[in-house]
Amino acid sequence: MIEQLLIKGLSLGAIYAMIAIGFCLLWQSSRLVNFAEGEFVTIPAFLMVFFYSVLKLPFAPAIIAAIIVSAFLLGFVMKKTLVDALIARGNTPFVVTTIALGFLVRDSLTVFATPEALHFPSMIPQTPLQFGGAMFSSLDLWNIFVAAVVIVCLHLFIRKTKQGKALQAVAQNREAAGIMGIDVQKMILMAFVINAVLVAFSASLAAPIYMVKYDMGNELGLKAFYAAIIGGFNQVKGALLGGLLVGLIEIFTAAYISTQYKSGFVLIVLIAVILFKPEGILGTKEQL
Amino acid sequence: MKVFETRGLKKSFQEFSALKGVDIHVNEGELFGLIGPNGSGKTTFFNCVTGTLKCSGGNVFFRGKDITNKGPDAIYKMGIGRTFQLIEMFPRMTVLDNMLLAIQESQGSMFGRLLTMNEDGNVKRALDLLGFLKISHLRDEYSKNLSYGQQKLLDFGMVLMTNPKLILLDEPTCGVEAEMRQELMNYIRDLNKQGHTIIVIEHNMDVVMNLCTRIAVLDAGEKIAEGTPEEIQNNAQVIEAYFGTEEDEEC
Amino acid sequence: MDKINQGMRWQKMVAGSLCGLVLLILPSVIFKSQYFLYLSSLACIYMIVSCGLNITMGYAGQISLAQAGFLGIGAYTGALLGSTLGFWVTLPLGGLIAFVIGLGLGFPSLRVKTHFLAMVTIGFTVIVYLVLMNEQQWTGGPYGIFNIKKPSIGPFAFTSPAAYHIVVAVVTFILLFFAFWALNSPWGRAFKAIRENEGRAEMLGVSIRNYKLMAFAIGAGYAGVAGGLIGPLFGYIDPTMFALGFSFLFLLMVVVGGLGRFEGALLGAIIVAILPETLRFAEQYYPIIFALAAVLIMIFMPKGSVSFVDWVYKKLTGKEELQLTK
Amino acid sequence: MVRKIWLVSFLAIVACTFLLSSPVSAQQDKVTLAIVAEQSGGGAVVGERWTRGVQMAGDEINASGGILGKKVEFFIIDTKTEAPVAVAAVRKAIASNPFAVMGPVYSGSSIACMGLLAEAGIPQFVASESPNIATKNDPKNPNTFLSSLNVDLSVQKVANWITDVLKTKKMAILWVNNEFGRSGKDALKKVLTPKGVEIVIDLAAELGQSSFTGELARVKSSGADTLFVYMNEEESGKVLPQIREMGIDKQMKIIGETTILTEDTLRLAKDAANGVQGHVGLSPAAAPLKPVTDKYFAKYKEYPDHNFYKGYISMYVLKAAVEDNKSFDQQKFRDRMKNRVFCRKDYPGILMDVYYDGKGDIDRQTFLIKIENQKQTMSGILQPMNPGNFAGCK
Repeated sequence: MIEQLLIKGLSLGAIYAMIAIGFCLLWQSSRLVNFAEGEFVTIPAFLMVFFYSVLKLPFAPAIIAAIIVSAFLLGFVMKKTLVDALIARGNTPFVVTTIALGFLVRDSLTVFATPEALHFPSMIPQTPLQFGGAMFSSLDLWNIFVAAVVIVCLHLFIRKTKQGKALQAVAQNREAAGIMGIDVQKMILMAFVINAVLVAFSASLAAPIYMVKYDMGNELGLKAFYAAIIGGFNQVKGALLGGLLVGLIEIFTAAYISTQYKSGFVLIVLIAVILFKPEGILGTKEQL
Repeated sequence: MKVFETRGLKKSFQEFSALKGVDIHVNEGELFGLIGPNGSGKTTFFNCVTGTLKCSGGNVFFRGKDITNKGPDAIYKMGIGRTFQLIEMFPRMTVLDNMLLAIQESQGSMFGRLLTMNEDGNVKRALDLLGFLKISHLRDEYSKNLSYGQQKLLDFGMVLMTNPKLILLDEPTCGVEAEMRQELMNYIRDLNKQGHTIIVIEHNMDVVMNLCTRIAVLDAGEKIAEGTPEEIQNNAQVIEAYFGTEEDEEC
Repeated sequence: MDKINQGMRWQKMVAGSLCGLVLLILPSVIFKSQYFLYLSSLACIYMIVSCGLNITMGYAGQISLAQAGFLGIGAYTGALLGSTLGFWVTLPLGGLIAFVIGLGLGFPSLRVKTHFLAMVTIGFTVIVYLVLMNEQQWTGGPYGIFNIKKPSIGPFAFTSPAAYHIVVAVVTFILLFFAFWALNSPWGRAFKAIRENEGRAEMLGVSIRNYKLMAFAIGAGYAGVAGGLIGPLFGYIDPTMFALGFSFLFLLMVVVGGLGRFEGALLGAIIVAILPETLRFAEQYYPIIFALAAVLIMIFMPKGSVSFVDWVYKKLTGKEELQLTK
Repeated sequence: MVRKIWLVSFLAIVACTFLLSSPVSAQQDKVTLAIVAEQSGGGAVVGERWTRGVQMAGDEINASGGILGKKVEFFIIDTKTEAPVAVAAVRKAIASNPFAVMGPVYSGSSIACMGLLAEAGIPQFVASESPNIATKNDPKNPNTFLSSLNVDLSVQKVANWITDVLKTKKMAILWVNNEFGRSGKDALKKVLTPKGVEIVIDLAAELGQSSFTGELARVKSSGADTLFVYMNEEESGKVLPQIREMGIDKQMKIIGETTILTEDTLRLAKDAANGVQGHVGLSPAAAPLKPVTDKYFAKYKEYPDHNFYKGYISMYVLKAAVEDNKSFDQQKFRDRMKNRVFCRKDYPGILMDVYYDGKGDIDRQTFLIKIENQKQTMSGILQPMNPGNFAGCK
């Protein structure tokens, strides 16, 4: 039973981790927290359904198209409109605005698209696999694999490329980076685009499990947020750890502690982290 | 009698140390000057003393009590008031509200304040002070609409509201018109005569030399000299530290 | 001069209060339809919540998403203890319990950053919801609690919607009056100072933590009292009425109305409770319009829709702002 | 200050005028019915189906001359799937003084507003299957009528099938943590335990939950021979593929009630739903409902769910009772609805014989369904609880 829970927990955690990493990148580059992150997952999911089921594109092009469009909408447009308008006023107005934005996305989708849950096929065929006592599907390994590839690529990008290093510099000290000649605005734009791509990937992984629905992002966004805080808001590796932890906690709580209070347990962990180690498990203290 | 004293006060920001163990003591009723070139750590010294910054080492004593690293609100209520070099105001509050805020927390209990309807005493005191500072016509103006000099005066007025035992003035005359400056100096002297102990950071040498009874000089976070104005003026180390920075009159 | 001002201040206060009370009670007299009476009562309840939240958020600058949880605590206090203790005891009791829990929740979490506080309060709301849902033996679980009685004084029962609206209106009036009083007392000045320049306020002796804690707890207490009014209004409560979504709604309510403006929060409550009715033609689009308006208001009108009222006021009277609080 | 007061009063008056300008007036030759249902929010889909059912029956009735010569006129009010909004919606409906209120679907909303309607004396048909509705009705004068068997009665009917046909000894229950799931779980426990079925484990799922690994791992190791899934369509659709993935369907029988057998569940679960069996009150697979099913399919290009039939049949029940009384008197209507059987041979529109007891509860034939090739197929009929009540319909 434990290996079953582990594999499933990691598969779920991989999705959370990708979204949580998006959170962290936004925070690092712009010191903003996006409360509409869940809806940022819903939008690419609906785009995929739109391209695949409505426009009848083949599967792979549909997903690629959805990723490109969401990178444009959630990265570029978002940066040029909301972020540019609000960043000077600090985090709180942005938090409130993104809460409103979340409502806007959900309500628009119910009215203009559909309030129903939609089925969406997975990227690879779902074949049942067995490992010891654990029975799972190829999809779980695929989730872990995709998340690992995306995260490794991101890591290499941040550590090895010039752009990535500039992003790191901005994360450490925005003013100093600006003085050093780094175009901070461009870095923020880049972070938003990367975030959009990350959530689009996680949407493609989440859609077969979560079903495409206007409120699918509620749970995903919250869980990813928990993950980012538990792991550490200012560390990509923290968000990764947090995501996996949240996935595992969720499944192990349901299996061993209580099904009725399963969403409460992760919150207790979260509140404990906030109160006793606000920087998160792997996070570093920030000098603000 | 020492009313205020620091022993080995240290403050460092990561690798940079702004204060490297400063010992200063001020006697009751003194008008003490603190000078030094730009970046020598004068304002950092004030910030550490008033609790705005956490000290990295050393101690601060006020009337015999160790107040090191106490909260700024507690230190204020113990009777240390200060003004600021760079303006720190409540931009969308009226001048009168700024003044009243300066005193309300030092009176009564928190819940008592909730039930306060009558603040006439404070209002009267605030208006008197504003009158003296010649800005009483601005009482209902938002403080953000005041000129720099007027804000400076308001800042000065606010520190006087509570009648603090020890007043820290950070460049009080900087940016104030020349005729007002003379009056301010007189008022500072009057305050001092009334029994207030005052520490002044000043750029303007004339002001310090005329005003203060004793002066300490900071340079790069260290006290390099201390004494009467005459002693300081003739101190070779001080002259060296100030050499070439004299023309920098801006604040 | 100041003596005269003092006298006028009292006069103004009494006149303004009477006016407010009459306005709040007015629907009981003019509306016959129980639907409009219900809307009026709901608007009053929302006003209580948003007025409290405005103190927490608009004045002390903390994002709280715990409002739905506190509302639930107040409502269940009323529903569970109402039959033994009576409405008049449980109403303030619910507020008091929420206030105390607010203190307990705020005390450790106010030192963390804004968005962390938002998370702690989200967590709180979710946990309250889970408890209400799962502790069926006490709370009735998802079945909720039925037949919540409307209050009575002696032989006179406030059973008709019009009579109950009077109760709601009077409670609303008392709470708004207290908030108005507090915001005009030195507390209001301290709240404002914290919002404008926290560091400087602290250097003037303002105990940031105490004031923020009080602001948070007052917001909680207000939501608790509002919860106590909800039960008798619907005659029924269940946990879904206190789900997290409502916390978000309350937050937007204050933002759309006008953060940090006493009258702004009230306007926000009215917009949320009543405007959907006047925009009947847009029925299904209303939530979209509201959310879009909230986004646009945050960007272009940071002071909220009350700044539109200011604009009208300026056109009418030539004065800068319609400001009820200092 | 005086100006401020003027301004505030002015704004208040403007607001009031807005409010006062909306009553709907009823016309003489028409009878008004209010449809109070979930048009948006989480229940939008089922609410929509219920509304379609009521309206389709209404259109048919109008085409054949109306009720007692009066045309039926509907107005629809949205509950947004929130109980408080439902209460508001019903208050709004009462203001227009309809003959009856049709809806809502969700139990919480239904229960929240039934008191108001009883006070106003306006009869109500609900799509909810909560056992609490009948108990909340005035025992002497029920005002709220169900349109399908309540959960307790359904479970009693299905219990014999579970013990006798499925031969279940140990059962696991997976229920969604809302009014629907919890009442189902409670009823199952209450009814099956005395019959010697051991409920080895019962696990709650959250509304809209997506990953069921933890719960299913426990089900798997519980040693149960039957898993009863008592969840809404969305959760059922999500859980079935996961049940299959973990091989639980090979280990035990997967059964359920109504929701797990609907088209919406099938649409999400695809072939993972194959082999699921269960009990439904009304389903497209049921033979007697076929004509309406076809009509619905022709119009909307999808198969209806039980809520559609409930709405459709309720309209015809209403018509039958009113025509029996030969008047639109609401008190007479309530009296007529007590302990009364409506036979299909007398009123073809009701599709199946139906009995209303003295508390607003309903009794009739129900169906056993099995999912094969992603289609619902009828595998049996369960006779009414008290066949004696239907003697007149033979």
